Amino acid sequence: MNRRIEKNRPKPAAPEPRGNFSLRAWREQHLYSLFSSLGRLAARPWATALTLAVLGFALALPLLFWLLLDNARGLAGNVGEAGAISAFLKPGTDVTAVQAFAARLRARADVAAVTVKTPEQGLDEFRERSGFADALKVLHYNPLPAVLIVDPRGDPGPLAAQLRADPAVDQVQYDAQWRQRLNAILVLALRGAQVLAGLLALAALLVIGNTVRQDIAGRSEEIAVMQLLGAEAGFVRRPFLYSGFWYGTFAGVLSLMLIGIVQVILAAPLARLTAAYDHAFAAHGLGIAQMLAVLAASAALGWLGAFLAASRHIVLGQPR
Amino acid sequence: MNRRIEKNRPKPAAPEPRGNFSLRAWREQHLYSLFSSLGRLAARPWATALTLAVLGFALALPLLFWLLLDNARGLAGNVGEAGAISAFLKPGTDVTAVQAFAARLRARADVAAVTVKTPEQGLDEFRERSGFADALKVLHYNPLPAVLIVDPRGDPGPLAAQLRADPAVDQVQYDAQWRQRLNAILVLALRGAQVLAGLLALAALLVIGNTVRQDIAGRSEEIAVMQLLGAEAGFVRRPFLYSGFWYGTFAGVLSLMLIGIVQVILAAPLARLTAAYDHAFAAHGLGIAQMLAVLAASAALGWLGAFLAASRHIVLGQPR
Amino acid sequence: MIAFDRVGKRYPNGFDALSELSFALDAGEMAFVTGHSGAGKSTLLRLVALLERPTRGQVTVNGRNLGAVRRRGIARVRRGVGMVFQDHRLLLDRSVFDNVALPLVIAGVPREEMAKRVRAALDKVGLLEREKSAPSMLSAGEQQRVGIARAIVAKPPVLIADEPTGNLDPQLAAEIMGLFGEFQQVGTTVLVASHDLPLVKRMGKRVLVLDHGRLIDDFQPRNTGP
Amino acid sequence: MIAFDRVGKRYPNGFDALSELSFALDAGEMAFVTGHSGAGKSTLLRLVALLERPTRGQVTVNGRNLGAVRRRGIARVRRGVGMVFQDHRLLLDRSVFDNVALPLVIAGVPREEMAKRVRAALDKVGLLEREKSAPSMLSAGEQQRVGIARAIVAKPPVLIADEPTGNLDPQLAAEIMGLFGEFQQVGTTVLVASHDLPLVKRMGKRVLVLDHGRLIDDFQPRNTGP
Ligand SMILES: Nc1ncnc2c1ncn2[C@@H]1O[C@H](COP(=O)(O)OP(=O)(O)OP(=O)(O)O)[C@@H](O)[C@H]1O
Ligand SMILES: Nc1ncnc2c1ncn2[C@@H]1O[C@H](COP(=O)(O)OP(=O)(O)OP(=O)(O)O)[C@@H](O)[C@H]1O
Ligand SMILES: [Mg+2]
Ligand SMILES: [Mg+2]
Repeated sequence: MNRRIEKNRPKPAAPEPRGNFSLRAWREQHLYSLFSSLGRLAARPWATALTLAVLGFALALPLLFWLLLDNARGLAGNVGEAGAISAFLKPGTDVTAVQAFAARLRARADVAAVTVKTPEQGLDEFRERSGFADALKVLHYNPLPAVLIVDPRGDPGPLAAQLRADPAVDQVQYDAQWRQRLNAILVLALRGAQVLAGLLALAALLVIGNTVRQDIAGRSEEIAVMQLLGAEAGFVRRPFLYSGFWYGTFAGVLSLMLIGIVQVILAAPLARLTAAYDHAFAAHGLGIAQMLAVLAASAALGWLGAFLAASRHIVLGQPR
Repeated sequence: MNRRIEKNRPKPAAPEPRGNFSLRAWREQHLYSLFSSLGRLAARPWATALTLAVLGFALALPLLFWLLLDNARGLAGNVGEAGAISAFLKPGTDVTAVQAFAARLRARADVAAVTVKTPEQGLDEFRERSGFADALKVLHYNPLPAVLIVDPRGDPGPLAAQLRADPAVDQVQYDAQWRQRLNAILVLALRGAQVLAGLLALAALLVIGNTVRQDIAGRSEEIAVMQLLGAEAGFVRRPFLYSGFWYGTFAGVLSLMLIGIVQVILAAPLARLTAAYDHAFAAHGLGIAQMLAVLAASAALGWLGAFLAASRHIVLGQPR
Repeated sequence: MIAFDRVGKRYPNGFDALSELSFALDAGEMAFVTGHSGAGKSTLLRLVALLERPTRGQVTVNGRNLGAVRRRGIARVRRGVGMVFQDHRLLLDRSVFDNVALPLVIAGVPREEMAKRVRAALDKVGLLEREKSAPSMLSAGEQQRVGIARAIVAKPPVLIADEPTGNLDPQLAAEIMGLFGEFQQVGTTVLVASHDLPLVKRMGKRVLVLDHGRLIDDFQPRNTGP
Repeated sequence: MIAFDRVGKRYPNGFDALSELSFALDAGEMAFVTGHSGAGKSTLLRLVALLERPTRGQVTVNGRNLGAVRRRGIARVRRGVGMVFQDHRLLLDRSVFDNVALPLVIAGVPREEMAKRVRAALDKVGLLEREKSAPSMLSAGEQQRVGIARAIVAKPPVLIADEPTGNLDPQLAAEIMGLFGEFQQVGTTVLVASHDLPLVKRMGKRVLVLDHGRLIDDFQPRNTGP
């Protein structure tokens, strides 16, 4: 061990360091914080991985839920047809009258589409579908009326009532019960989805805040020493903001990866589903722009969480 | 300040403390750990609340999901009827032959239920439903055959084929496309639910492990000092196990409360849904036994997480 | 009671903190260890309390060869050695009372007896009325005395102290050294590392002098105190 | 440079650590503070570095009335005072080099100049070749010297040291005190708390003696070192 004490006389004391933080000093400090915070994360790879996993999950879950809802809405659109109103016209209404009636309906604001089913089409369909082929052979003439299949836009109730009152219409079939069930299910699903998404977003915020808080608690000695040595509040806070930023960014990347994995797992049943729908409905994932938005948002969230936690917890050790 | 130094001669040195841990000492130590761990949680109310919130959410989410799935299964059971097979018997088959055929079908393993629809019932229903009331008035006799509505159990494919081949059967109607769609949706929902539940359970484990790890990291000095003073490994670990236990228990209570809140929020739309189903389907929450199971499981999970983290992280400071 | 036989300690970074160290201390004997900063005094004491293992040679404490103690036995050895740490090692989030009580809690002493013994130990170092303070509210010397109280509270058969008077004024340092002397007189083996040569000489006990990890002197000063 | 005017410090628990303390130190003067354990030495130094605020009276450092310094100005005052802490306050997860560099990092000194100044400071305390070690791999005395290097590396106009030689052997202690003396000779104001009365007397500088928070003596010993 070297026990020699340097005997050169020290140089004259420098003047009191004034607040002359030059641009260069500012850059030095930011680089220092950037590297030290990254180095810190790398120095504890296990702890960092664990924290990132928690954050990644917390971010991926609301995203997945949002995707699910978005896709479900597309699916529900295809099922909407079930709410169509069938108007049976008086038997014997002639073809031009039927077409005129259909045109009148199409012009209404609360009608999305009208399909005309002539008595002949009706009979063909009836033969094919109902298994009464033999029974219907005994019919000597076509007893079926023309039918208008009306797709309502918005609330179908008043439309159905008006059709029922129309003199040209014999009978209106509108499965109110089925409609009601579908509505109830959709409302329930939506409400449930909102509640769950809210809970998940809250959980993500809690996790980030808690992580940064514990990070600060674990480095309280470092914070105290920096403050003792005359570090400004901003300087002390900076490494935490940077690590919050890194946490957020990496967690965002991780959540995107998780979403990708889930998409791969769901790919096969999804393909079967879209095939069942004659590819009328296509499931979609996140686009590039959405991915970038997720990354930016998670980085911002990390920074914000760190800022809140740091502002709240880095006050100790300072006299009033 | 008292600077007096006690001048009484100390008593003779006690013999080397042997490992004579009596029952009383054992009890003292456990009480000490129990109280010190609870006291620790109470001493940092904010931090504890934050951690508990995160854990509570992590536990509540998979539970909510499980409840959702369980309820959805009940709902799907009611919709299952859509997969029924309609077998149109040859016209003119007499009533006893129809009943015999139905009895034969009921005996099969792949049949859940058989409903017989006589031609009269069929005509009534047909009149009511199809809007052909006027048209059917012109029929001089009932052309409809008897229909058997067969609820399949398991894969309905082979059953439908065999029915089709039966000489007594005129035609089989089995909406393969609708069945296929429903199946695809159910498979997708189930797969998605499994993936999400898996992710959530994993997240819960991660959160607990991470919390205890950070707890241990924050108390590393305490652990080191205890080890320096000759505390056994079990003694050092004990307070962490107790706090893990407390964390788990309180988080379980919190998650039950969260589930209760969600149930209150969803009560209104759920009531509408069950009304739409003529109360044939009843949404259910957690029973008392299930609640107790949740509490026990979360306490055990907390203890286990603490044990794993403690075993993994409390090794430092001991020579080999 | 404490015997070193050709002990060497090389730290993982390759630094030889102790080499070829041999000496023996009888039960109830008291000795000082001195030497320059970094000579290996703390390392020596750490070997006695099994905070480190030697890389060569054999250490015997309380008639027990520490090399033969397995990992599960370490805690028991440590409970038999009271140690004053150079850096106190007090728990900052517990009161002075709780800090001193820690060895008794670990040994499972009943609550009532614990309070009595803790107060007796605090009284010996002159800090009885500070039992409820947090360590951060004490001066450095007071913290050091709390560390001493914690080391003696369980009345261990071996007492080792690393620089126990470094933060004390000369008068108090002498009183504390006297306290260690009293423990020796009732049969405790005492080993104290200290820089305070005048005080060490005045105590008139055996002195081991380390230099760069080697024992360069082992003597008994003649003048026994003022 | 450092002036106390009827300063009193009462801690939140009601304990009066300092009372009616008045003295003045010129720029470039060097003085020692002594007194029994708990006399208030550390408290006095903490007031100079604005680690605590007095409850009465006025402290002036570098011509600045510390009572008028708002919260945002505290950091700047501290950067103007180099302090050696009684309990080192080193960061255990950073190398010796990084610990000593901290004040320069905080002041935003460029990287190349930083390395030069850190090595010069480590060389002064004789620890140049330990720059890569972790503080936990150093002996207590070595840690104390790292703390001294950290206090002097930014060449502050005021240097205060709390028991800087408590863990050093007498020879090294004298050398370190000599180092403080050299700083004084180039214009730094130096205030050192120490228990080591013989060494203090040998230095021949002004001595302030505290007793239960009161200044009971303020003298200049005649014999100026051996
Ligand atoms: N964990 C470690 N790894 C590497 N070297 C170490 C370690 N601990 C101590 N050393 C080195 O071993 C030498 C002896 O250290 P020790 O703490 O025993 O000295 P000491 O005599 O107690 O000194 P002091 O009087 O300053 O406390 C020192 O040079 C120190 O740097
Ligand atoms: N934060 C605090 N709260 C209450 N009392 C305190 C606090 N800090 C110090 N004290 C008390 O104030 C008195 C003076 O403390 P100080 O640390 O200044 O003493 P000192 O002269 O440095 O002693 P030593 O030589 O032992 O370091 C002591 O009795 C101490 O117990
Ligand atoms: Mg030492
Ligand atoms: Mg002090």
